[in-house]
Amino acid sequence: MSAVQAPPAASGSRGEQLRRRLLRSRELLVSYGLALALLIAFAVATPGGWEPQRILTILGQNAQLGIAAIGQTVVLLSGGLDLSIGPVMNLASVVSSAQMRGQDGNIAQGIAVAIAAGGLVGLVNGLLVSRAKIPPLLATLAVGTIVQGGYYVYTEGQPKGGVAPGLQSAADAKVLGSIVPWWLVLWIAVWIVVAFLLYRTTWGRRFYAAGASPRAAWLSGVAVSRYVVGAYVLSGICAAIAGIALTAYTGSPSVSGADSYTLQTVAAAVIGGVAFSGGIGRLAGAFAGVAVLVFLTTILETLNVDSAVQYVVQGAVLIGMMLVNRRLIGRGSGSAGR
Amino acid sequence: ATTRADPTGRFTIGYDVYWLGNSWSTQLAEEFRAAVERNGDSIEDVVYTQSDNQVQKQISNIQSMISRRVDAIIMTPISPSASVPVIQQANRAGIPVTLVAGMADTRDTAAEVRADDIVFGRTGAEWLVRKLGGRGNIYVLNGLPGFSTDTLRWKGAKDVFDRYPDIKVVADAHAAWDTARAKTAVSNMLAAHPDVDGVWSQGGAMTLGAIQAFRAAGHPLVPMTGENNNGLMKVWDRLARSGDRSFDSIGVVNPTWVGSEALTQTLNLLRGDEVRKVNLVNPEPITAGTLDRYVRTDLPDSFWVDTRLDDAQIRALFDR
Amino acid sequence: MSALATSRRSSPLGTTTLAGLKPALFITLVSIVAVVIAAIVSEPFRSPTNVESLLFQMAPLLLVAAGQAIVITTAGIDLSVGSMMSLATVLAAASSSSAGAVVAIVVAVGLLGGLGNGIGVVSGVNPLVMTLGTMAIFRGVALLVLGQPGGVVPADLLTPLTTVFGHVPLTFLLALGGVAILWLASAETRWGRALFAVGGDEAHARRARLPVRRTLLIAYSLSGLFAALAGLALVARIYSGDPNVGDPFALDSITAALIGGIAVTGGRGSVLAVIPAVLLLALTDNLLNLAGVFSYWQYIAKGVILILTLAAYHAAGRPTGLLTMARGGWRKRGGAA
Amino acid sequence: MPRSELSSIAEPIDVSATSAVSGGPTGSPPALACDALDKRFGATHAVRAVSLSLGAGRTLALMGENGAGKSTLMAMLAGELKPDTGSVTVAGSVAVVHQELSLFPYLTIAENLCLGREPRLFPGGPVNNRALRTLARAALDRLGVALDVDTAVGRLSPAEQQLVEIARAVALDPALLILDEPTSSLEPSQVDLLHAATERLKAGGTSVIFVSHRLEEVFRFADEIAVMRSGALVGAGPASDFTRESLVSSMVGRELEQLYPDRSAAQPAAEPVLAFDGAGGHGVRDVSFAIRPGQIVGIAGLEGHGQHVVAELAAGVRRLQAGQLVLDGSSTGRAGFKSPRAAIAAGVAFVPPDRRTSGLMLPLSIAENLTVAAAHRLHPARLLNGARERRATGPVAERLRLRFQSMEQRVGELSGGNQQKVLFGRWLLVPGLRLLVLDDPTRGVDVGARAEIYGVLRELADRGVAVLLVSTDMLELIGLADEIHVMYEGAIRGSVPGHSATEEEIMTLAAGAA
Ligand SMILES: Nc1ncnc2c1ncn2[C@@H]1O[C@H](COP(=O)(O)OP(=O)(O)OP(=O)(O)O)[C@@H](O)[C@H]1O
Ligand SMILES: Nc1ncnc2c1ncn2[C@@H]1O[C@H](COP(=O)(O)OP(=O)(O)OP(=O)(O)O)[C@@H](O)[C@H]1O
Ligand SMILES: [Mg+2]
Ligand SMILES: [Mg+2]
Repeated sequence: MSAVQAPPAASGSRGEQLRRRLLRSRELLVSYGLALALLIAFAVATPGGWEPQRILTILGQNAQLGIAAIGQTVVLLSGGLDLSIGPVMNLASVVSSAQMRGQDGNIAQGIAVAIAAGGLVGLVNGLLVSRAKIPPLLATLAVGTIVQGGYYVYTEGQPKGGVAPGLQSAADAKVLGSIVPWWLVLWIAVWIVVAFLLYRTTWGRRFYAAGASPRAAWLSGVAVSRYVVGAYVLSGICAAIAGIALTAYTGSPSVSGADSYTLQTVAAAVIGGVAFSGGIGRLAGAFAGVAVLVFLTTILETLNVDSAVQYVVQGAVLIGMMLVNRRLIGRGSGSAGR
Repeated sequence: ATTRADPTGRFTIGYDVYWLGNSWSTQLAEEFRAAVERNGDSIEDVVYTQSDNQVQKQISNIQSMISRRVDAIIMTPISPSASVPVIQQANRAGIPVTLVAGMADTRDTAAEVRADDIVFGRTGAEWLVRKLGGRGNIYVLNGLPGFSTDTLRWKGAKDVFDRYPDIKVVADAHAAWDTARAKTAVSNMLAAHPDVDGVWSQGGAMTLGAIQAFRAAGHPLVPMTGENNNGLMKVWDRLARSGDRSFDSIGVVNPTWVGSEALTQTLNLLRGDEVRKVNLVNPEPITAGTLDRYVRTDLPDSFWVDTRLDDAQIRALFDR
Repeated sequence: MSALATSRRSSPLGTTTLAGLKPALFITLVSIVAVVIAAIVSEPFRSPTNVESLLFQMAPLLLVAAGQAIVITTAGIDLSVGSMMSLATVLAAASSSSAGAVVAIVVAVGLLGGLGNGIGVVSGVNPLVMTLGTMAIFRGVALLVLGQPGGVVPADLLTPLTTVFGHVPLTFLLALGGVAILWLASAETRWGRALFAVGGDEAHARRARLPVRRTLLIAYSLSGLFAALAGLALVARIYSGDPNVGDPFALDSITAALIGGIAVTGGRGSVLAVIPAVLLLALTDNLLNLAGVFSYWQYIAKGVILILTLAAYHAAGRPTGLLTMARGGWRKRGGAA
Repeated sequence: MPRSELSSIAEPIDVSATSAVSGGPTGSPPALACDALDKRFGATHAVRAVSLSLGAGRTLALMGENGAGKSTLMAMLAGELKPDTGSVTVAGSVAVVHQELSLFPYLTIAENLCLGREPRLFPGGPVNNRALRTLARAALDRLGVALDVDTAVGRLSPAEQQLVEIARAVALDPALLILDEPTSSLEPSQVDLLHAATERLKAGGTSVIFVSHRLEEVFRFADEIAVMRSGALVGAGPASDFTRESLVSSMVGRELEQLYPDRSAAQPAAEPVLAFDGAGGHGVRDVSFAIRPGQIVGIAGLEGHGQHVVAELAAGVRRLQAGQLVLDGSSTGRAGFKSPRAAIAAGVAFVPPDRRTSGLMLPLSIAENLTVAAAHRLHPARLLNGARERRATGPVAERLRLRFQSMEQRVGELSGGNQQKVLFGRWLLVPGLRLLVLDDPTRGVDVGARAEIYGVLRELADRGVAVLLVSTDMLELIGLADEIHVMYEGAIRGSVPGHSATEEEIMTLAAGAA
């Protein structure tokens, strides 16, 4: 190397590195701050709200949203959007029940087929987005509609088979001193696996590149469409797992039970600081996003707030939090990055 | 009503399937279809449309039936008020309209067949009050705000509860007739108000969710009102056999066979027979004493008991 | 590069305005072909009842999709339009005042609700989340105003709303007029040019000293207003108020706008194109219905049509595409070759 | 006089008292004055206590290394960025041509030019499109540019876009015109147009601030020069007080004996790495030449004559439509490399000309941007290893004199020139590099860093890497390339050996003569 003098602050101390890292994840801090605020509100406002077991139970009951939100987050990071999550969850519910036929012996088969179906839908989404270049919003909306049509044709509104009792009891099972819901463990496990892929492997590195700027990544030798397709497949699989979780939770298959999940996953990811422009945000944000949505609903329901007023409060809180989020993040970060 | 039969005495009927999103609505349509088969010699053709629970779509569907000049229309109004204009439009075109399992804010219908939602709500509430001896804390599980079924069932129940000052509604929620949402709602209620003596629910799927929530929380079961849903019947049956005394229920029947009844009435109407305009059907509710006669352990949870479908048709419904 | 070509066009309309009509032309052709075939094949389709029904059905979607198109042009989205429509119907049915007062209330609520969305977006809240929030708020308010479907629409409002000329409903004509006005405003005014610039690149628009905030506020207010008016057009169909009736319109309006060639990424498209798009959507429903196709197949058909339309746009965007409707189309920005 | 040696560049130097730019020859009140402007971005002190004044009708060249704070200062002068402290006074309106283009690709030239001030049919009414076109044509005419105003801007070449952007600013008739690297993608004749336009504006009393890393231009445009280093003003005075050498040394804080490295004496190997054999497509035809290991081959040409396409064909960005591409003596397949990925697999890397849309992932960190191509090879087990990564990236950053806070910093926060260095540095991490294809690699890069990049290029060549260099900068080609192919209308018009080439010779070929 030549003997030029290094510019100041080139490498940076460990402390500085950490500070930088935190600053880059400001959105994360904010969303966890919001989740914490709601948790405190929950503890204060509802009877028994400070019991860890209760909090764990509530999170466990919403594992299906959490798992589906992981998939949505990954798709958003790839620069896309998945509006087929609700339909895929219903699809998973229908096909897994049809496979299980209420027999414990068929559980593995039911899960495998549902996951395969979810992955397949994800593959179609991914190919439409990356190969046919159809905007993600439309591609996944259309595929979701087709999937919906598909399982209606298949079931004629009347899902076949039934949920295996073993799977049903797993929905309420608790582990680790019987306080941690089994599904919460599964949710965290899915999260850890995906986070490991995103943040500890070279694929994650290249995936973020593909999401942040497909063109630049492509020119650097990244097989962009593979990563995009991968994101949708992952989302389809997460949605299928979530659909199975929902079916296990209710104990019966449904063709419409997950309809509201699509937008909820988007909301969770965005509250967690993930941007729509791709490559911006962290997976961990989705956890805070789900927590925010879930505790808000629980507080309002526990306080017996009238449904109409619940809608208003939920909307207002969602907006209020995003405004706070903007205030906290918006300052100090110049416009160069945009 | 006018007779509009073709020379062979066969009619063309328009049937709008308002929704296929849950098993009750699916079985309703199936009962209708079964009745069509039974009445094959009086029916030339049936024009089916589907509304997916969308008001605007239902209006277009009915209008398309009008433009196809069917002899009569059978429909389940998604909105009692929004369906009025199109019912009147059908009348102007000389097409009688029969309502099944729903109502409209108009007198211009030819016939109506449905369970009375107020009676539905009242029946369950009266049973619960009696069961609790007129005092106790209860949870309320409603359907979806803004839908008339929801409003009317709760109205029927509330009138009863209001008469008993010692019955306290300690928690209520709208759980959309959905098991998952009811289960979540009830587990929240249990955490906040563990001191509960009964559950009044607007639907069988929600009652199932409530039972699951009680079990998951390790809370002893309490009396809960329900519906004629086989899933509930099966659980109830199992509990009864296992000797669980804490649980009891009532299956308030919202019969799916109104689908077949509606066809019968409509055909009578078309043949020029005298028909009663409003037919409120509230069959005997299912109780612990009569449970044996209804429960079908061989059929899935999503089946609705008290049906006019024969066994072959039921098999077809679940095996296709 | 043919940059030196000297085609000195002197049309009174802007060049971009004209270019934005190309996608509209494409689906106009498609839907006209569909209408002609349907009219030949299906006797019920030709019936006056059906035509009238079709037009009545199109009116609310036309209005709400036009407003949605404006918002999408800013690279935003408005999920709250469905709830706003419901809110407008219950306001019309619950206020038991004169027609004038009802219209004034509905217009004011629409504008204010939309303005609220705009303020949120301008303050940096993501449009999808902002309007998801107001969607819940408007629904809650609608339920508070009218807990269940019903109410009474003032007669002096219902009469004009349900007027039909021949078989052409007044609401349909008014909706067409509304779309046309919105089109001209968005294509041919200073605000409209700023709209396209903001949608194309907000940071650049700010640097060019365009009134970015004002532009966005107006865009969302208009979307709110047109959703409220669409609610009134819906009243012409349901003669009452219903706190849930507008729900399907959120996604339908987005679908219509995108089929009309409004780019989801913002800055491109023409509001006028929602007319054929809405026609195409209404036709799909209507024809599949008349053909006796059960609605689960309709779902599938709709999904496929959506994908095909967008794939066609994409193919047309390439200079070598089969369809040459957008020959010499836009050079893609930064897309992979 | 500018000082060429500074004891410490971290200390802010207040030169306003002694060497603030004078208020013009007549001593009239200044058109622009700023006082003690200061701006920080987090830990970066981008502008430090800068005071300046500039008389009406004068041109000031603002000079400095990449990241010195020029763009930040301009943004504050233009009122686009709020200073932390200090004040700005401008006698009249300000128009800015930004370093990064800020046009709207889907709008036409006319619409872009008149955005926000469209003529209307009547007050408050619709746009008068006929008047709009007339106005737009007038704006282009003022600059002497002939373009169809109905063309969508996205269809123009970068140079044409830059001209439109300039026309937009000029049309505003501002009291102060700020030009932040306006010439970075212009060719000489277009620079002449700009020069003529600024001269006309100056005659009308407009003051101009001009930023460029092309030193020749600076002396041609500027009446006065101010030099920034590390955010502070380190020297200012009439242009005649500066020489090329004194300017460079006051910018980079050291003497720079030589911009271009010595040519290698070694003969390049006989066997080419990559050979174009009658290649064609996308507007080029019959391109045949070879690139041998250790050789730097230059492609010259005026904008739009196909030189970018040649680079893209070599790198797998576009597929050949005729002829073939021969790698190590065997054909690369029917249409050349299948994709950049395939090219990279063969050891062929590409630095695209547009760093913001094609080169960098702006929201990601410097580390992420540097390692994207090398990720799999840096971490063969596919697991990220922070220590290994720091060991690899640190020296690259140092070598390129990258000015940054931390490897975790978003690359979008870097100054334009430093972004370019990251883009270039990406390939220094990739082992097994055989051919480096560069399209305008030093656009917006300061003279000091350019010397570094050139040095690195020569070093690579000496190690046997081949380089294909496309550039709009004729001197760069002459200074570096062993052989220069000049393109005209999509074909190679002629070739000249680098060591003996002259600007005139290349220009003649590029213009299609000879
Ligand atoms: N929005 C921002 N956030 C953080 N740092 C910034 C931001 N904008 C500029 N900087 C930093 O401020 C310093 C000055 O940047 P500026 O863009 O003014 O440099 P410049 O002199 O114009 O350089 P160049 O010649 O490369 O364009 C750089 O270190 C840059 O990284
Ligand atoms: N050191 C090397 N020198 C030359 N070629 C290599 C080297 N390492 C890998 N390659 C080849 O380069 C190509 C791209 O390699 P890389 O490992 O980056 O891609 P990949 O793992 O397939 O990428 P992605 O994860 O994006 O799908 C492959 O064909 C690989 O065989
Ligand atoms: Mg790989
Ligand atoms: Mg700069």
